[in-house]
Formats: sequence, C-alpha cells, structure tokens
Amino acid sequence: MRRTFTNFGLEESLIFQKSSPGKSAYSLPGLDVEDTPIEEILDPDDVRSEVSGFPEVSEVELISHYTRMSTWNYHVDLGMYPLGSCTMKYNPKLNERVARLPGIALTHPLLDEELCQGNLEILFRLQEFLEQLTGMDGVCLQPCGGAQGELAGILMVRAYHVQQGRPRRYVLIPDSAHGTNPASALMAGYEVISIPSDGEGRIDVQVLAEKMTKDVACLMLTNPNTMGIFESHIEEISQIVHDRGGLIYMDGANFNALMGYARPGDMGIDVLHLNLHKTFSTPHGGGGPGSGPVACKEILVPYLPTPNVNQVGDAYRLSSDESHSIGRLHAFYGNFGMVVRALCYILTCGGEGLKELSEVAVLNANYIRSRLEDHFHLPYSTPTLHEVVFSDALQNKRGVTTLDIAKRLIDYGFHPPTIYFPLIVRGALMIEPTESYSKEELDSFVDAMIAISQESLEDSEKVTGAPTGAKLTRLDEVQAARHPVLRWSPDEDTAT
Amino acid sequence: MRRTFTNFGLEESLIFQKSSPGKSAYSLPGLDVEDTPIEEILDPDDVRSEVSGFPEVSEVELISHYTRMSTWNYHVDLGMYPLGSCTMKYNPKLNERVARLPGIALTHPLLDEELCQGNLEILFRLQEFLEQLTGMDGVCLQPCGGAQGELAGILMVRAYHVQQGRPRRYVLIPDSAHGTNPASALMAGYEVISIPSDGEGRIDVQVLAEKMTKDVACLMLTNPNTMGIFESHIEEISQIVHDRGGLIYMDGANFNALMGYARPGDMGIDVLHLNLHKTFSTPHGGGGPGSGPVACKEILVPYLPTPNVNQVGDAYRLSSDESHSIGRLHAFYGNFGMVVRALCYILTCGGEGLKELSEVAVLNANYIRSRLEDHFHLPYSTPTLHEVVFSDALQNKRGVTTLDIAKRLIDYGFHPPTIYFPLIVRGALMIEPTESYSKEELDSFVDAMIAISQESLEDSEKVTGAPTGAKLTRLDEVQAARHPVLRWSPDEDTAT
Amino acid sequence: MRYLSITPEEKKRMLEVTGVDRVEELFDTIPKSVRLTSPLNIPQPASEIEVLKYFQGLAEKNVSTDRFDSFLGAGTYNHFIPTIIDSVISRAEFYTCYTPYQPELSQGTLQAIFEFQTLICQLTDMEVANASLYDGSSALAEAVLMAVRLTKRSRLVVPESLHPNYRKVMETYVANLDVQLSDLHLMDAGRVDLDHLEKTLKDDCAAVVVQSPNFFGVIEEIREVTRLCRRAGALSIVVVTEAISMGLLKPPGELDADIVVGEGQSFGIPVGFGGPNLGFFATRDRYKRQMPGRVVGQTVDSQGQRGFVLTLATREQHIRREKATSNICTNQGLCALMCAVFLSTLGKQGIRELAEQNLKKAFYLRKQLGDRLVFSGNTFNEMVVRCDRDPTEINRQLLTEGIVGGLPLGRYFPDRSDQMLLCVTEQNDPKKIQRLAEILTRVEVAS
Amino acid sequence: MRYLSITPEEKKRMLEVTGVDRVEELFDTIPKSVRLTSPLNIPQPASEIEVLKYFQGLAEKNVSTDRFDSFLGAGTYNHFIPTIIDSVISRAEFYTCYTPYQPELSQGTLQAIFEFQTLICQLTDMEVANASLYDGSSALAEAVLMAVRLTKRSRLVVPESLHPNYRKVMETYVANLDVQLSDLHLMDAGRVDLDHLEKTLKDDCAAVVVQSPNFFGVIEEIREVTRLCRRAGALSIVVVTEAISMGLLKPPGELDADIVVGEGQSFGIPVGFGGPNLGFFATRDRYKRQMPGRVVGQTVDSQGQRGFVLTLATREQHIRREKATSNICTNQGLCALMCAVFLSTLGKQGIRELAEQNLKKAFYLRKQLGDRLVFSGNTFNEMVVRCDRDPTEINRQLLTEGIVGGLPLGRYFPDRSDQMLLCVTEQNDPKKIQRLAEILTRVEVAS
Ligand SMILES: Cc1ncc(COP(=O)(O)O)c(C=O)c1O
Ligand SMILES: Cc1ncc(COP(=O)(O)O)c(C=O)c1O
Repeated sequence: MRRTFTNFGLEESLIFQKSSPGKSAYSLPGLDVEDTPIEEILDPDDVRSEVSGFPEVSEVELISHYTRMSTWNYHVDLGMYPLGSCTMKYNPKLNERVARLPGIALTHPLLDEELCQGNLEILFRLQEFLEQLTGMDGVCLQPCGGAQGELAGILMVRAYHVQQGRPRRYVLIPDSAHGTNPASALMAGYEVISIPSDGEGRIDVQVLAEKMTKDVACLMLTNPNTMGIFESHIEEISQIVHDRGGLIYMDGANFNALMGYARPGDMGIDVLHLNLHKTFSTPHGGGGPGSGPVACKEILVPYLPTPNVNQVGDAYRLSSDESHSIGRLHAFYGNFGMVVRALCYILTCGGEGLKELSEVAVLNANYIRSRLEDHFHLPYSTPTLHEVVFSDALQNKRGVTTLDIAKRLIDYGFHPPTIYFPLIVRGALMIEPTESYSKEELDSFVDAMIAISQESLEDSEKVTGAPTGAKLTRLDEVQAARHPVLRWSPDEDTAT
Repeated sequence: MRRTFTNFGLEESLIFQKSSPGKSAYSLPGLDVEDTPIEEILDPDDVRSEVSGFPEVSEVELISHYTRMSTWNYHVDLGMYPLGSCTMKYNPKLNERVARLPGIALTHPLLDEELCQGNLEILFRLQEFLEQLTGMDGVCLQPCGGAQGELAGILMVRAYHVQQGRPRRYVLIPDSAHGTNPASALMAGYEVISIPSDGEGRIDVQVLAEKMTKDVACLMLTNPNTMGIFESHIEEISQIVHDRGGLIYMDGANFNALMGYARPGDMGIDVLHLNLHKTFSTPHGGGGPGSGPVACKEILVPYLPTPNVNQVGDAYRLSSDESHSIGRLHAFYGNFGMVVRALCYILTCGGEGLKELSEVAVLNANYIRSRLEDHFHLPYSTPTLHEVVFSDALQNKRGVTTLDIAKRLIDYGFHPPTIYFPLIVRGALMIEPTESYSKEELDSFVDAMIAISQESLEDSEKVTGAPTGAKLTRLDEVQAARHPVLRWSPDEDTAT
Repeated sequence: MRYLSITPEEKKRMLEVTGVDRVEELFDTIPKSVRLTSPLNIPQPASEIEVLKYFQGLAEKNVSTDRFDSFLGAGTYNHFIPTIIDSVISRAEFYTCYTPYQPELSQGTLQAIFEFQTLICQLTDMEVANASLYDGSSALAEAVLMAVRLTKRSRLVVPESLHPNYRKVMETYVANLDVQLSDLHLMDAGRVDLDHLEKTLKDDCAAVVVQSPNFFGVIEEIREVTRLCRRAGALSIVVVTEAISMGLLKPPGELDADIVVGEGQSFGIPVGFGGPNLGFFATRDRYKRQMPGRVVGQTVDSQGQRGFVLTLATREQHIRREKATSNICTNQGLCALMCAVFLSTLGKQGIRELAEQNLKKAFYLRKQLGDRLVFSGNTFNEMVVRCDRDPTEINRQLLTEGIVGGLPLGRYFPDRSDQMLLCVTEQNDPKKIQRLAEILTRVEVAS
Repeated sequence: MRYLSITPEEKKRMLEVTGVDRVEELFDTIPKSVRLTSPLNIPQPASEIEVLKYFQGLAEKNVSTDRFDSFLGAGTYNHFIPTIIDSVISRAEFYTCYTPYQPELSQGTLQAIFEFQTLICQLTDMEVANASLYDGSSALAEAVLMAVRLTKRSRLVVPESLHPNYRKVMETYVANLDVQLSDLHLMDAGRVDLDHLEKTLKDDCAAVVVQSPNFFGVIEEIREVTRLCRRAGALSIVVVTEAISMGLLKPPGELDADIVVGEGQSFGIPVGFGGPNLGFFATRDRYKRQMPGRVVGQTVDSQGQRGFVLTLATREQHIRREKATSNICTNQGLCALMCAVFLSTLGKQGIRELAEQNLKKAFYLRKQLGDRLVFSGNTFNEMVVRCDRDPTEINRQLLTEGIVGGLPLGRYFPDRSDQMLLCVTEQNDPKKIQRLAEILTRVEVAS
C-alpha cells in the first residue's frame, strides 16, 4: 500500500483577520456582588482603554480556526517522527487523562502541605523512581526543560566547588554536544572548553586528559552521545576528571537507550538531567511544556534546588533546608503536570517494561542503520544505540544536501530526522525511531529514504525542489530573519 | 484567500491487515479472586475457540490507525456542511463535557429512583422545555432517532383510533416527505396514500381534501416541509383532517426554522417528533446516536411510550401507568446522553437565544438563495425558511447533473448539500446552511457554487470528472451493491 | 451568543441582498394566526460556568459507579473502558460528521464501520452484520420483523427468560401487525424447556427467540433450539445482552443461529443511564437483502482504488419508502465506532481474558451464595438469588456500605418478588463481593 | 506491552538484518563493568484500571478548587477556563508534535504561536513578544540577564513587593554573574517608595524591577518608575503575575516599560499545582535581537505564499552555543496555545468584563475588611489583611466550611506573620466571600 495520497486541506487566515465587532466566543455569569463603578475603586488614570486589535469571533469560528490549523501539523499520532535527539515516542492517552483528574489538576501550589499530600506523593514517588533508574542519590523535579536541568546541574557543580574553596573556571564540553550545554555552562558563569571527538565519534580521551586541569569544574558529557554512541571509556574518563577534582555532568537526553541496562550512577556521573518529555513519554506540545529533572550523587545533594519532597513518617513534606541549595528555579514546583504523566508512564510500563522499551528503541535504530548503511554515508562505523547519524556525503556529489533529503521525506509522508546536528558531522541526518512504531512503519521509512537516495542520483530535482506535497513549499528563512515580522498588525498585513 | 490547498494524507490499511500475534493494546489487572479452571464452571461444549481473525495490534498502532482514518472525513468543525434536512450545526464542546461528567455518564439505568434523581431531573426538564417550544402537552424522550419518533407517533395515533373504535387504514403523506415517513407508517400497520404537492411546493389541499376520508388515520406533514416552505394552509389542513376525525402528525426535522416564531401546538398538530441531533445541537457521530423525542397534545398523552418522568412533590418519578401506552421503544430511556447535551444547549442558548438562532438560520438560507438564484434553477418561487432546494435544470443542458455538482463541491473544500431529495424536484440540491457559520464561510460556499455553475457551461468535464481533490475519486456504488463485500475476510482481501 | 457568527452589521448587508428590511419578514409565510406572540417560557441564557455548576449539582444527586461498587446488570454492564476510546471518538472528524452519504469525504467513518461489521461477524461467527441499530431491544424487534417477512409466517415463540424490556419493545413493534406470540416455559435449571419448545413449534412459527446468557444469567442450549427450528422451518433468533460473554461462549453462528442480535454496550460504552447503547445485528449471507439498517460495503473508485460506501440501499427507506426493510435512518454510528475501538484494543487475547475474569469473579460470588441460587444452570456473570428479606431493604443496607445491590426481580415478575438478579464484572472489588455474599446469606459480620 | 509494536517474530527478523543474535548484543559498547546486573527496583507493570485507581486515590488526598472555594492567589490564580481550550489542545496535532523545526509540517503550531505573540503585544502594548518561557519567574530572570547584557551595567533594583519566589529564582540565575541587588522599600500604601528609588538609581543600575499589581496586590506607579529609569539610563522591567489585570489596568507599554514579563497562567491554564505555567516576555522592537527564547516570524515560501517559521535563530543556543541570549530550548508551547485560545475566546469585550468582575468582587471583600487591610493603595484582586489570630488557625477553621483561606505571609516575611494575602476571582461565591470576611473580622455568625 502507498503511504500517501493527495487530499485537499483548508486555508485559514489569522484570527485577527476574522474578527469583527459583534461576535464573541465567551460567556460569563452576571456580576454577583454589588456593582461599584470602577472610578470608585481605581484611579481612572490606571485604567486602560480597550485592547486594540484584540479578536472578536464566535466560538464556532474559533473551533474551525484551530481545527483547520491543526491539520497543517505532522504529529506523533499520525506516524513515525524520527527526529533525532528528541525521542518522539508515543504519548499515552492514559497519561493525559490522569493529569486532568480534577483532584490533581485543580490544586493550588501554595496549599498547606496537609492539603496536598496526594500531589506531594506524586512528586516523591517520581523522585524515587528516577533515583532508581539513574542510580543517583537525589532528584529535584523543578527544572522545566532539559536546558534548565543543565543550568541547575552546573550551578550545583559550582556550588560544590565554591564549598571546596573556589568555583574553578572552565567546563569541558565535547564538540558533539547539544547547544544548550555550552549555553547553560555560560549562564552558570563558566567558560567553555570544547573537546574534539575521536575517530570513533567519541570524546577524545587524550585531549580530555590534557585539558582537564585543576581549573576545570566539570566535564559535560552526553551518554550515549549525540551520535548515539556509548562513551565506552567512561571509567577512564571518570578517573581523569575526578582525579583532578572535577565532576562529571551527564546530559541525559538520550536516556531512552539505557533503561534497565546501565545507570549513570554506576559510571562515575555526579549529576545529570533527564527529559521527561523524551524518555518518559510526556508530550512535546509543539515546543513544550517539558520537564528536565536533575539527579545527583550524595556529595551534591545539599546543593539541589529547593523545595523538594521528603517523606517524614507517613506524611510528605517540602524540604525546608535551603542552606546550601542553589535556590529556586521556578515559582512553584516546576512543570508538575509533566511529573504526573511521567509517573503514570513508569507505573504502566513497570521496571521490566522500561527495559524492554529501551531494548526495542535500540533494536529499531540498529535495524534502520543496517538497512540504510548501503545508501547513506555513515561517518562513524562505531556501533550505535538508540539513534544513528548519517551524512549527505553520497548524495552531495549530485548537489543534493541534507536539507533537500529532509524536505523530500515530507513528500513521502514522514517528518524528517534532525538535520545538521551534531555539528561534528557535515550534513548530519540524525535518525531516532524510538520504540513506538511497527516494523511496517520503520520499513516504510527506510524505503522512502532509499527511494530518495535513488532520486538524488537519478532525478535530483525532485529532491532539491521538495517539498511539493505539503501545505507550503520551502520557506524563506533568510527573509524572515532579515525583515522580521513577529506579530500581526493591521498595516503590515500583506496577506489579506 | 483561497479556501483549499493540496496536502498529503496518509493511507491506512484495515485493522485486520495490521494484526500479528504478539502485539496487544489492552491491559487488565490480574484476576483478583481464586482462579477456578473454566471446565469446573462451564460445560466445555459451551466454550468457544479463539475469535478467529480478531486483530492483535499495539495501542500505538490503534491510535495512528484511527487518527489517519479520521483525517479522511469532512466534519462540522472544519467548516460549513450544508447537508439539507440534516441541520449540520456546530456541536458545542460544553455539551460533550457535561455528558461525560462521571456522576451522569456512570449511572446505571436500573437504579432505584431515589438514586438517580439528578438524571430524572434532566429528563424532566428537557420534557418540559420541549413542551414549551412545541406548544404540546406531553413529551417522551425515548425514541432514539427521528424515525423511531415517527413510529412512536403513528403508533399513538393508531392507539387513539383503536380507542375510538377502529384503527382506520390509511396515512396520508405528501410526496415531498422523507422516506422514513411512509416506512414508519407501514411499520405501524398502515397503508400509505401519497398526496402530491401543488405548484408552490406545498401539499395540494384540494387533493388532501379528497383523500381525507374516514378511513384515514392521520396526515403526516413536515413543516416547514422538505422544500423549506412553510405549509401556510396549515389551519385549513387542520380543519379538513380533524373534521373527518383524523389527526396530524408533524415531522419536526425542520424545527430549526421555527423556534420562538411558531409552535406546532398552536397550528393543529396533534403529535410530532423532534431531532435533538438536528435542532438541538447533539452531534451526528457519523450516523448517530441521535434522539427523536415525540411530543403530543393532551388527547394523545395517555398513549405516549413509557416510562416517562413526572414530578411528584420534590421528587422525580418514573411513570407507572402503562394502561394505554403504546409501550416501550427502548430497553431503558432512549439515548439519554443526547438528552443531556440537548438540555445543556437549551440552557446555554436560553429562550431568546433559541429564537435568534432560528432567525439566523433562516436569514442564512435566504441569503444563499438570493445569491444563487441567478445561477441555479429554483423549482418553486415560494419563499423558504431555513433551507432552499435548487435543481440541476440549467446545468443539465450541458450534461452536468446534481451528482456532478455535488462531487465538484468537494474539490472546492465543501461538503455537498443533500442531493436528489426531496423526490418531487428532479435533481434536487437541498442546501441548509444552519445558523453556525460566518458570512465569510457562506460567501465562500456561494462563490464555489457559482464557479461550478460557470464550469458547467464552459468546462463541464471539470465537473463531471469530480472529485479530483479528495482521497478517492467517484466510488462505484453499483459494483458495491451487485457484488456486496460487507466484511473483511482473509481470502476476499484484494487490497493487500 | 457564542454559537452564532453573524454580526449585526453583516445581518444588515445580508438582508439587503435578500431584499427584505427586517429579519422577521422572512417568516411571513407563517400565518399570523399561528405565530407565537409571547416570548418562550425558557430561562435567560446561562453562562458556561453556570451550566457546568448546574449539571455538577445534578450529578451529585446520582449514585454512580465511580463512587460505588455496583452489582446491577440486566442489560447494562459496568465494564472497564480503555481510555483510548474517548480519545478516538472525541476527534471531531468522527463525532461531528453525518451518516457517510458522500463517500469521498467519509472514508474514515466508512472504513471504521466496515471494520465494526467484520468484528461483529467474527465474534458471532455469522456472515454479515449491519452498521448498528438503536439498541439490543429494537434490534430484536427488527429481527422478528425480518423473520416474519422471510418466512411469511406469523407466530413468534418467546421464552420467559428473555429480558422483559426486550419483550416489551418487541411487542410494541409487532403490535399492529398480524403476529401472535407464544410463551415458552423455563425449566428449573433456568433454561428454556426444550420439550415445551418442541411442542410449541408448529409450521406457523416464524421464529424462536432465545437469549443466552438469558435474563436470569443462565446459558441456554442454543444448539438444541436451532436444531428444533430447522426442523420446523422457523428461524432462530439468538439475543445477547451481555456481549462480553461472546469472548468465551460458543458463538451463535457456530450453533447454527439464523439471526444474532444484541446489545453492544459492554464493548466500551459507558453505562450512561442506559443510552446511547448499541444494537448489533448479524445474519446469514442469504438473508442480507432482507436485513434492516445501513450496511457498508467495499468497492473501488474510478481509478480502481479500494474504498467503502453505504450499500444495499434498495432495502432502505430513502429509496424504497414504505417498502423498506425498516424505517431506521440515523443509527448508533459513534457507538459502533466505540465498539470497534474496544474490540480492536482487547483483540484476540483480551476479549478472552476479560470474559474469563467475568466468569470467574461471578463464580466466586456464586459459590458463596450456595443454595440461595434460584437456578441450577450454568451462568456467565449474572445469577438470581433468593432473599429472605425484601430485596429493596437489602439494597438499602448495601448502599450504606458503598454497594449498589442487584435488581429486585419483583419489578418485572410479581412471582419473583423475593429474588434479586446480580451481576459481577471485572470491575467489582472482591472484598465487596464477599461482603455482598455475607449480607445476602445473612452470615452477618461486623463491618 | 501495549506501547510497543514489534512482535517477537519481527524482532527475530530485525536482529537478522542487524547481524546480531540477541538484542543484548546491541548494548555491547557499554562496558560490562558499568552494566546494571540486577533488575530495576521498580514495580511490575500496572494495568490501566490499577493506575487510574491509584491516581484517583491520590487526588482524594488533595484539596481542589472543584470542591472548595479558594482565596489563594500569590502567583497562581483560580480562573474560569472555557471548555473549548481543552478541546483544542487535546487535538494530537497540537500536543504530540515537537518544536516546529520543519515549518512545512508545522504551520498549525507556527501560526498559533504567531497569534500568541501578537496577543501578548496587544495586551502589554509592547512591540515584540517571544514564544514563551518556562514561567513568570524565569521570564523575570531572563529579563534581568538581558538588561545586564544591554546596559553592560551590573546593579539591579528590586522592591520588597516583588513575588518572593520570583526574587529567589532571579537570584539563582544571577548568582554567579557579576551582579548586585539593591532593595527597594515600600511605602504605607504598599507601593514602591519612589523617593527611595530615585536615590537608589545610580548610573551602575542595569534595571529596575517592578511588579504590578505587586505581591501584596497593590497597583504600582509604573509611569513614575519608568520615568526615573529613563533618566538614569536603566531599563524598566515590569512584572505581571496576575495577567487578568491587564484587561483593565493601563498596559506597561503605554507607561513606557522596556521589558514586560509575567505569568500567563491566568489565561486558561489550570492552577495545576503551579505548573505547567506560562512565562511571557515582551519588549521593544529595538531589543528584539537580544530577546531570549524562540520567536516565530512571518515569511513566504518559494511560491510567495505566506507562511511562518522560527526565526532570529542566531540568538539561540543551537546556533550560537555559549554566545546565545539564553540556554532555553523547550519552552511552554502548549501553554502558549492555551493562552491564545483563551484570549481569542474572551476577546476585546470578555477580557475587560472578566477583569472588571475580579476587581469588583475583590472590592466587595475589601470593603468588608475595612481597617484590617494592611495597605491603603488601590488593589486589583489581591489584598493583605491583618489577623488577630494565627492565620494558619483561621485557615483551619475556614476549611471546615469548605473554604481554602489566604496565604499566611509569615512563610515569606517573618515580620508579617500576622498577615494573610487574599485573592478573589470571578470564581468565588459571594456567600463564601462574606463568610470569609466575617471570620476574618470576627463578627462571628452561627453558620
Ligand atoms: C542532547 C540534548 N541535550 C539537551 C537538550 C535540551 O533539552 P530541552 O529542550 O528539554 O531544554 C536537547 C533537546 O533537544 C538535547 O537533544
Ligand atoms: C425530514 C426528515 N424526516 C425524518 C428524518 C429521520 O430522522 P432520523 O435520521 O433521526 O431517524 C430525517 C433525517 O434525515 C429528515 O430529514
């Protein structure tokens, strides 16, 4: 069976363009207290005029507005979404239902501890499970994304060093690392030293050993790294870093490769973050909310962000000892709704299920790798775990780039892989299938990739001119950046 | 802005074709009582072997299966759905939420009356509101659709006549009536006499007067009728029918035209049905469930189906007097979930809102009529209310039929109107816009119709070859009927 | 009014196009004499908050299975509903569209219903199934009408063990046709008396109706019934109200039934105060053109691609009018979808496992009730117990312990006023089952 | 395992293709010495029913606004959420997709965020807004970092009336940068002491932070603050935690603010135990290239059709790495969508009406509290009251009447341990407001 067919979609203008006075989508009960004129309550000078430009539409129009727009998105429920490093797995419907239980969703964060024991138990149990899974001693669920988890972790590293006498100056980061790593290090007040990768796609231990001085606060390692390769020299690395008083931070974005097989805590990692929106199935929401818990070893526990939840007898309590903590990262407890979903997922999968899904994620990636390695250039022959990075080297000879291949995949009905990342591979195509999809779906993806490779050689314009099957053809990103139009306004509106 | 663009859709095979042993989408707790072997409970002869052919798929596959299939449907949230006689109005989200409240959705129908007072109140209040709206004296919410409402009504008519001495033999039905009318009359044991329409698209009163004998049990009238025309001679008709001892049944499918403007109870109607899934915004669900309450005047109240709800003091009670009732139509109380939604809708709109929406529904239909009457043949010049029926007479000269026009509308991104109904108009195109959509949407529909009319004259193959923009081209209905394939089976499966 | 999208300004422009001054004029064809002159006696519009509060208040006046352990069955069953069902049917693509009259824009609905028909065939082991009927009771009524049409005979044989409300609905449907009903006795086992059936079955018999598991929970000897029917030239109609039983019990098709109808509510549809439910209807290939209701069939488009359409329309009211096989138009489409999602979720293993759990948990209660059981025949998940107090009074006591008891049979059978019909499903807590048994058997224990 | 779609048979075939015998071999690059040898200490898989029951049990251990009338605010507000928001965001098209890296497949998300940015600009009366940050507190922290970058100055002026948790988050973010904080006193009115501000504002000041309505509910004199900032060459950062107030109060943009940040939770996001929330960030056009976070911009495709893309990427970590304006990557996309649906639902009239109801209902309480009010300044929907008993004890009493009282300020300000911060929204029942006032003012009435 073909994968795609052509169909019509419906266009939809901006909500502001649909607005006209006299329509409305809201309903409120009448004011149920006495109606004091505003002037008697406020200084008229403090009162605004109407919100100029705000839309006025009916509920019917709103629903069709968003319904139509929704159909312009590709998404996980439609099919495989092999965006490398993002772990686009299935987002269970049960998670969504549980997170919406009124007794959970409608609770105020500043309730007395006695009045939110259910929520505190949710936080506590997830903390515990994540400790189990990572082999670490403490967890804080406050960071709202991987990047904030990194910031937390590096701040903890810094606090530790300060406690030892001085913060030190540098953070070592492999050149294959995600951009958030150096950015987070900088926000924590560190300078970044980049460590090259070796011929196998791993961190160059030689160079690491050279750069690892007493001025280095920590190494930020991604494991498996962004090539999908496990840093097999981890023990040696650990030795080097720790011998010189440094610590190791692990970017746990790729934790989906490891569950039940290996624990960062057993390999010398001092602190790490996880992405609940990757490994633990919470939805990406078109860009968030996510959640990036930070986990650490005993020596760093005092520095964890506060508050966290402890069990005291039968009750759950918010930690009150802030003496060494790096402080708060969120006005309340982070993206609690994601915590609920992740806990629901872990309980559903159970320990054995989590291990099995890491296994299948790794199998799927390796299956794709094996089926594609005759068609796409594999920059490193090192075995990989949950994802595989190809390059456009073969296709490039005919002028076809990674961007072209990505866009052409759209015509085949797939979301493209992550492209041009990691930076150490020219024209990287980073494929992460996850464990969710069927072999039929994987095969269909592989077949599309092979077909595109063929087209690149035989009919390259089909590829360089892609996509032609989506709502729009390629978008002009240069114009967007040069002449930014970041909001609608009646005059700039060129599209009506 | 254009209305449509082309996009890719994803194909999806039958669920049976995705099945393979070892996949599953369910989870059940372990058996929590002692595990007695089945042979000790049942006669092994009564136990089946596995359900041959039953699917085995994962939850992920199920979700993408239905998600993909869903994208092949046109629906109300996407845009105007001018299917005449079906009143495809917006289905409020609030209705859906209310109907899912656990305290309402999770109640057993055989609970003691004391334990379901909330539900009984819902039934009672809707009965009351429908009495108000129709000007009738009694309502039963049991019928599950318009057709069952008709059956109930005609059975009541029969019961009445039996009580008067004899059931009589005939039911008069205008030739413009919906097919369910004669079918229901037959099921109630009557023979049908068809009454022609006059030159204005109304029932021919002359002929009616002739056919209305003492052997006629009732007239089944649709008002406004399926042309969207109000039966203005209703008082005269009422006189004729009642004078000869007959009753009048009104098919209330078109009640969306009348709310707040006129009540069947004030025009001589003795019994009618409403369609909650039309006028009262409950969703059509791709074919149901609907709800077709029957309402009647005092003289017919004793014959209403049972049970119904009465108020006794502060409490609600199920009626127990079945002595004259036509009996039950449903194992419980009909499609209660639709009753909840309809009540929610009426409370939201309020009396004034309901009137306003009938007004807008009629305005929209007349606006479309005015804009289209130069382009399509209008078989009757009589003013119409909530819908308008054109024919393909003009386009037919170029070989373009109503079916072609309907299919071509698909390419313009619209669901077609009802076609070839009512039967009294050759090549009928029955357009009912409802009150829901914006003027922009109505104009876009009108523009598409005009464009198609143009194409019919200038480039008729575009029309006769339509649709080309949908998932499939025209389907072979003759083959489907001649060689019926009504279920998948491994051998008949020609599509893998 | 948030459900309207026309502004006053637009109204004016539209009226101009329409050529009238005021919108009221559009109603001029309604004679003044029958116009409504006063405003409707219906309250002012209520806001979303107010409406929600109102219904939440009503919900609190009900006793619902999210808060109570319930032993009520009798045609509506409290089963587990996988979360994904609501996710699927909450897609507006499925729930806001009409009957798929335009197949090119409705392939999603059509394929889903085709799958539903197939699933019902597989489960019943029959050859064809329709796209749904209103509920189990009207499905039975339609089956009976079909049998009368097919056999051109007029007698129906109906056992006492048929759900009394099903019988009533059937009676309503046949009331004015030339049809006679013959009652069929029960044996002590709670099953149809086959000897009586044999005597009753004459050559004027159109059909024999048999429910299994029957209203009292007992599994009927369908094979014997269909054998006797064949001999008499009557059609056998098997009714199933507890559809989960089909996951374990021999399917009626294998037992040579001619028509199998029933209630699909157990398959993913909330108890919902009894509706919307799902009538299913399956029969033999040879009878398909006499089947009531919509049917989806497979075909091809003009380019040879597989697609689905509503078919065999010549049976239906919109083509055949008074000669149609039924008057049904709107059916229970979305419930059929729920059922299809449910069955596809459970699949081959799950439906069996679920049925077994029902059997075994009911048996757990059965064993504890011992000689209080009224019938000796094997049961699936329902059973009748004899009480030594007023069943209603027992229920009142149970309620105080968070238990909704069984159905007092006196409501339907005056001679059974000391009996109660109990249902146990996978949802019941074993502790509550035990407690129920204790109270019913009066081995009172301090709770 | 229902979340996996590969059969054992397929696994075997895939392993063959992959060239290994057992799946464990694929993990061979992990040294044996660091492998986990024991099973994870995590329970067996739980079925859907069990998981649901577990969470329902937990939910019952919480006090939630569906069952209690709550007067807690302080950064999280209990407002009405139109039903359609959940309908929209429950579409998998919106909630299961990633950040829109591939614009051709993400126009739905992109247009929605473009609309969100526009709505935030309109409401704040600012020129540009980003696609969201984690929450109001980190949005403030990012604003402060931006001000430091822009001004190359190092002092921040922060009033006591800033939400204490916002202050803490800001402190975490700036802890290791070369930045000093200066405190700003309050006047009796509960507003920033402008004289003190004038004295504090030196030419090393990067920015002044001011929250309005402030933590104590009082409306600040933003115009004066921004005037002083301009004069000193410092940037003004206005923080809004109760976003509904912007429906009624003069927008910070009109009052010449340089950066407006805040919490959008009031706009359609459930109180949700404090998260996910929605940080919004708006500023002047001239600063747009220093803005943190993602931004959507309008452009055209190769055929000239309008479309949207993520833009100004050169500010971001994935391009600029350690030179980025922020490390943020995943933001609060779906919450931004909820906010956009909320604001489009309320529209011009609704946002005003809602804000007015909050004002007036809070005023209704305010009037009853009379001289127990701690601050004399005008307030929107929050206020501080002085108690003559332990606030915690008062709350305990209130709870028995179905009321969740206010926030005891002693938690944050030891010198305010006799004070309580109260919030009134459109959700509060007037009778409960009255009862609250009675209890707080000790005009005890038998209830
Ligand atoms: C390897 C890696 N590290 C860090 C991040 C940042 O995580 P987040 O987007 O949750 O902030 C990502 C996200 O894509 C990532 O892939
Ligand atoms: C005029 C008319 N009468 C009766 C019916 C039958 O109603 P239902 O489909 O609810 O059975 C319809 C439905 O289309 C109709 O349009």
